[in-house]
Amino acid sequence: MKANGAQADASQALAFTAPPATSPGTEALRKEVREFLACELRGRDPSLGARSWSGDDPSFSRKMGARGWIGMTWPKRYGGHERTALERYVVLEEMLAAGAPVGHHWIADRQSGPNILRNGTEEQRLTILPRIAAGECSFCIGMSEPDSGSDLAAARTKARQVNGGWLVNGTKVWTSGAHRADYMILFCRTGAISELDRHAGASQFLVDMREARRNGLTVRPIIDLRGAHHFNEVILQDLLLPPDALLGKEGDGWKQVTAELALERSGPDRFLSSFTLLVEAVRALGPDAPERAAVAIGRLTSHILALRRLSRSVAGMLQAGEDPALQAALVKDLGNVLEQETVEALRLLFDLEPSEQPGNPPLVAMLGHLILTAPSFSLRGGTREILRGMIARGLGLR
Amino acid sequence: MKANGAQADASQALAFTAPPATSPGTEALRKEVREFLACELRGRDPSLGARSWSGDDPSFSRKMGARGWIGMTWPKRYGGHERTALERYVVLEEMLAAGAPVGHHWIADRQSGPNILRNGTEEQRLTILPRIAAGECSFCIGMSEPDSGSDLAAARTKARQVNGGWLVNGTKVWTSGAHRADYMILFCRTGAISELDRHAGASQFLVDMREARRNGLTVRPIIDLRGAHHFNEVILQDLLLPPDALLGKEGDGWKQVTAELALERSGPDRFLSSFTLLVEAVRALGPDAPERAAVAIGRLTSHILALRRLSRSVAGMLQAGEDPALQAALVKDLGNVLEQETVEALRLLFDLEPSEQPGNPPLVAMLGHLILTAPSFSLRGGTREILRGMIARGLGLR
Amino acid sequence: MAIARPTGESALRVDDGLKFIEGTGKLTPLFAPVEYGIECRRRGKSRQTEDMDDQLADGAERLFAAHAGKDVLHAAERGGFPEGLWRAVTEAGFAAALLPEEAGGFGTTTAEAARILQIAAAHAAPIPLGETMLAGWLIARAGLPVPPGALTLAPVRKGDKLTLRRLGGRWRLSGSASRIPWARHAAAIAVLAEADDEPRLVLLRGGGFTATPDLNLAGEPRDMITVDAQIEPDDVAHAPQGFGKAELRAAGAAIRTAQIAGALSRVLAMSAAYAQTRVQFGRPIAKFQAIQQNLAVLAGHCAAAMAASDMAAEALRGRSSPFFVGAAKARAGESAGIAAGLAHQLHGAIGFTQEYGLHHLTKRLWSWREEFGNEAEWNASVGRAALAAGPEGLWPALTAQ
Amino acid sequence: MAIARPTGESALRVDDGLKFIEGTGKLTPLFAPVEYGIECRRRGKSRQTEDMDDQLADGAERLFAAHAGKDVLHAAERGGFPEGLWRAVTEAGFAAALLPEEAGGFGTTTAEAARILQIAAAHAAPIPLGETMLAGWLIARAGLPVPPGALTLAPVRKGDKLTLRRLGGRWRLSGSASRIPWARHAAAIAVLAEADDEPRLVLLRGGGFTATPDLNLAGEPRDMITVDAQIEPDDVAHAPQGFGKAELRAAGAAIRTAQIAGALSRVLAMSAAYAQTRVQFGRPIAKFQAIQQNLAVLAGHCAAAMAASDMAAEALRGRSSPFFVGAAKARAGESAGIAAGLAHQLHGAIGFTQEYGLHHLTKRLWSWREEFGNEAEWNASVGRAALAAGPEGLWPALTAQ
Repeated sequence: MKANGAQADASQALAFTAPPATSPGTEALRKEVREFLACELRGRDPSLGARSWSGDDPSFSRKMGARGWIGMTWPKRYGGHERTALERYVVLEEMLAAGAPVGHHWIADRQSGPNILRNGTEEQRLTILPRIAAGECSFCIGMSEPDSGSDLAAARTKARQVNGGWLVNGTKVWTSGAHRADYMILFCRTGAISELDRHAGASQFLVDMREARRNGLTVRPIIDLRGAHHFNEVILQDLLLPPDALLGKEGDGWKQVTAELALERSGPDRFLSSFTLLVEAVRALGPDAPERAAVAIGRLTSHILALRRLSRSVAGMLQAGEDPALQAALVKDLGNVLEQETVEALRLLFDLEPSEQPGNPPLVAMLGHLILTAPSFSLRGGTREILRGMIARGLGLR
Repeated sequence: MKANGAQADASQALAFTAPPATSPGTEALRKEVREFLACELRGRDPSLGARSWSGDDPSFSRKMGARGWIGMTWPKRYGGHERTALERYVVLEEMLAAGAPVGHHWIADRQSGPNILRNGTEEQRLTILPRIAAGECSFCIGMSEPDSGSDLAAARTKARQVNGGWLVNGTKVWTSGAHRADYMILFCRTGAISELDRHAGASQFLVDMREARRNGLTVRPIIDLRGAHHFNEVILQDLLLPPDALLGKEGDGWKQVTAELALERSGPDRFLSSFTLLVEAVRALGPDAPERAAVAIGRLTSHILALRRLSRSVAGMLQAGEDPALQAALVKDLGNVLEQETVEALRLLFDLEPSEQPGNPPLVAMLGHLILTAPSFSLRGGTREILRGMIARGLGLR
Repeated sequence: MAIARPTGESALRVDDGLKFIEGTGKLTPLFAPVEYGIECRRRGKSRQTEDMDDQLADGAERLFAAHAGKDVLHAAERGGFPEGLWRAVTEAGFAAALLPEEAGGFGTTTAEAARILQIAAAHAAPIPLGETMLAGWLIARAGLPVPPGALTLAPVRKGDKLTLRRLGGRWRLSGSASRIPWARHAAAIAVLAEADDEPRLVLLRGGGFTATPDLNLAGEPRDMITVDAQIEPDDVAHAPQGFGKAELRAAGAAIRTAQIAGALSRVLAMSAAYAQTRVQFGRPIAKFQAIQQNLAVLAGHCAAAMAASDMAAEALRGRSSPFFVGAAKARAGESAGIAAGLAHQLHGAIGFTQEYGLHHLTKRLWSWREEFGNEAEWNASVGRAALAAGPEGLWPALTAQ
Repeated sequence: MAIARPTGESALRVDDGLKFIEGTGKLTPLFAPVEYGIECRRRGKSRQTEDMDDQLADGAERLFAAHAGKDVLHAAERGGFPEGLWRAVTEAGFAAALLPEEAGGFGTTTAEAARILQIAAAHAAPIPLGETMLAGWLIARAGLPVPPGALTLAPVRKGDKLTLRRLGGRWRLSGSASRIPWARHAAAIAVLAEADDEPRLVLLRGGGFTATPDLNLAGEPRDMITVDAQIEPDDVAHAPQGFGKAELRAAGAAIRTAQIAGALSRVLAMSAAYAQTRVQFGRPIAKFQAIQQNLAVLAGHCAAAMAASDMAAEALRGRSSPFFVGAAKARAGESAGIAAGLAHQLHGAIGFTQEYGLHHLTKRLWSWREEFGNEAEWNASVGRAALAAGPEGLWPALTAQ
């Protein structure tokens, strides 16, 4: 998106480069993934596809790890496979398009692993990254707190350096998967609160959940509106972390978490969460659907195509070592709008009453699931308002 | 809209009462207006209907005046007809639905006349109101200034009391119809600027445009994006106004202008500006249009029906002496969205290229006209953002 | 009562719809603390009448506040039926709000019944109030005695039908019908049955059907019923004049429209209140312009839905065409989805928890907008009528009510 | 060259579309200050190539800045043709950007041609650049010599047709076609004519048609042409292989998509700049969160349109299905309307004045989104293809390019 003339500067910050070209190699990989999925997902209840990357299946993750499809771009010495960002992108989008249950390793592969790779000690890398790449190690994100959602700098959880490590006190909330995760990356204060620099004095820690649960960390379930347990409250009461739990540099927490959030927002999981519903709708409508349906399906398809191009461009920029945080925010915002519009547009093509109750057809169940979850897509990983504020800053407005 | 329980207060400010019931009297009036319109608009180029209440035709206004359909609710001693707000509403909506050229008297009937009736001296009332009611007197609104659009309190035009009256200096802009109007109601400063009360020290004046043009007032056309002349810049250079030009009390300008704006926003002209296009689309589609068209037409129809009910409710509240400024803002905002969506929804039902050039069919011309003008509907009479801010204040947020 | 065939699915007419306030005289108070007679209610929309409405509304508000609290809603989501709430609602006469006096009703207007439904919905009251009102009305209109207890209607889905056959001097009702609201808790179901000659209204009593449980998104029962039962002759009547499947769908749509409007008003109130409480970046989020603008949009949708609800109630009362009911359901249904989305966006994560009450309302909005016809269905029907009215007839059609 | 019948209107294939970079060797510089050969361009999307792109873009940017100023735009709106601008564009080789080398082209890629069109559109350049590019390409592909001067295409509207008949050894073209872009200023029109046997490409030279003036909303000529002319045999050829009316419509849609993207990028830049300048309530409106949020939405639409433009250019280059071109036009067309509305909302009254330049862009957006098919038309076509692909074929279809 190159703007022209004297007014160009504002939008240059939001320029997208051309996405990396596909190659016989990427397309062969795509074929391989499709064959894997055809085999692995054979006979599965199709309505499970609506769970997208929230679907958790450790054995599926282990199989993906065995194929070399987790930690794909990481160095081989850490269990990675030194493949390109575009190759990784191919695997991700194929998984999402099929609604594969990738939730067990998703966070670790997307952001925790790269964070450790970038900021961790050699020992942290060697200990953890190979286990992630094998699909055997899941992560949760210890960021939000009761009074600190969008306003991450308001976090009050505090780690104090003591003999033998760090003593942590505070409460994290909305921690997805904390009850199942092997590790949490904890964002908290290690220095004094400064009104001059709200981002100073924060650090990240690598928390071994099994150890920590014996040591002052309590996980309390928060039941969601579907009656399901994904969220947790995580209470840290005099939790003693070993000295080597520190991830990266003390005081660099804000910088590290910002980079992590850019990764959290950058992938195709931010526009493909409702894709399986589109597939199911196409199945239900058939080729002779009325014109109204064709227009609606075509519109969603056109939007997906444009977004996929932008999303692959972000992947290319990551590969080239650029910092596409703004572009990722923009794609996530557009993508979340599309994911939500997909649900709203498709429901109007059918006379049905959505329900997740057993016994209903896949389309009814998937609509039910997505109607209840899609409103969260523009909250998780950065709210719509926060993302748009970032974009506005990129345009020079703030 | 009655909210419930402890949280009720916020939305009570936005409660709508039931609209006044129709009666045989109102429906007889409706019939009378329809017969008048059937006769008066016979053979007219239908595409002119897209101009809605911007269409200017002094002779049409005089005919309406002769029928008693201007200043309908005003006392008879000022040329009015002492009819109800609902009766006036019937005439307004019938005119708008037919796309009748009511622009010549519209502003005077909607806000300038009521302002004079409420705040004017007996002499001002007796001089001007009967002429308005006869359809022989048109008004323009001297509010906006180059640095004062949404932020009316930033107005810098100043009237200084001198021997023989008021000496006015300043510049008004975007003054629709100033080149044709008989009068302008001028909003300007008469007191010192106070940072404590930005609304203090303002007044309104009744400016006889013919007199004023000889006396320091210059009207400069501003050509719009259609190449048409509606807007003007009005330059006031040592304009001497007589003492009795003051409208209402000195220093009450803000209060008066706020009430005037509530009237400006309260009528069916805020949701029916695109209605004639819907009629033309129905004509072009015919009864056997495809389902996609039926759904689109039905949606616009459903929205109009709900809005009409809310709009009639505002008319009823005005009649009852209540202050529906917030309700009017809400209806205008909903109405402007609908007017704009009407254009966008209907264009997608046809394969045509909109054009206002002579020789094109009415639908093509009307679409052309409305595509170019509808974006202004959410600016004129208070921008979308300003209206929504008012509503938020009504909800107790500000 | 003259009986006529229904005019077919496409001709949605509820011509001599829900208007029955023919009697006079004093009535049992509708809700104990509220004392008023029918006379003052008849004079139309005078200021006095509005005060009466307010009294009725206040009473309903107090009742639901007392009996439809958090625990009741959570218990209902887990599958229980709120007996206490239902008893209170029945004792207050709300369930009989649409019954003619001779059938035990109180001469309530459709507008008042809609108001009660709005308030019940604002509390997410997990009871078949609208269904019982409507089924009772239908049963009474058909000349059958209205049984006590919770009632519901069948069929409600377009494809479903229940067939009534005469076998000798006896009747047999058979078939199945899906998504029947509250069937498992219903004392009886008002079935609009297909018969050989003309549609019949069957009072299908508990025990005459089996209910296979299903739910809507809010956990309200929407069961599949299966019937193969002998029906007593006293429980069969001609369907009310001009009342067929299409009319049933429209009447159901009117009920859901009122419920949507009520739930939305509470969603708005909760959202405005939460915005003033929740602090981020050092101030209540209500102070952020983006939040303000979104709440203003939410308020607009709430107002539009409320207008739609009034329009639907009015259409049911008079001789108006169901054109207006369909438009109302479509308009309110559209607002339901948009407003629910805005409210969740504003609330953030807390809104997705079981604990916080917002979801009781939004899940109902997401369910109700589909039930008895979604926006596309009703807009198509309204649009078809608008196109049939033609360029000259469109405006007259819009202004007919 | 093998000739085949077009595959019919519904099968939108531009299979061996706009790709013709077959030659090698040094080329005349495309724009005087920019010196580069075709070799480096062939290596694909290397960093070096992107630098080349930037050089080309900078040159184009300078050219249009110098020759498509305010006065030129206003004069064009009043009916004049900007001879100076057109001369500069022709001399820079832009008009020949899609021509094969043997026809006087420079081996430009479709992506580079799209880039030039974007920049021209960002300046609202009132010239038939896209039309001349495309008509020239079509004429050359058919094996006819490309005449100098402004070119355009016909027919462009679905219902219109121009009929070619052989009379003895001669040809006669007759009929009329509406909304022909820039017809009054065209040296020749590439006519895709209906003939008895198969579609023919006719080079209809100036003098062979009359143009009845009409305009689009931006004042760009969209004339009705009337033809009843004898055509020299040298000006008739078989239509390029597989290129029928549907392919012409898709190619035109690709041109308009690039233009929409270019105009949108400038609308965004102008809006961001204006928000920082305009003061209300004591501060630049850029500081208001509502403005910021709207500008972010505008930026999203701009990015989406740019992606759509790239997708369309890529689709024309390769063997891809016009599925992608249609999706691109639909996506960009949707953004055009939304973004134009947001920009005007942000600008307020000033944006509606003739004097301020925004309208030159927005009126083009409002016109271009309809030309060569609006969102509904292309979405229907894309949707039909998606439905035909079916549940198993949809994702493979999306990932084919």
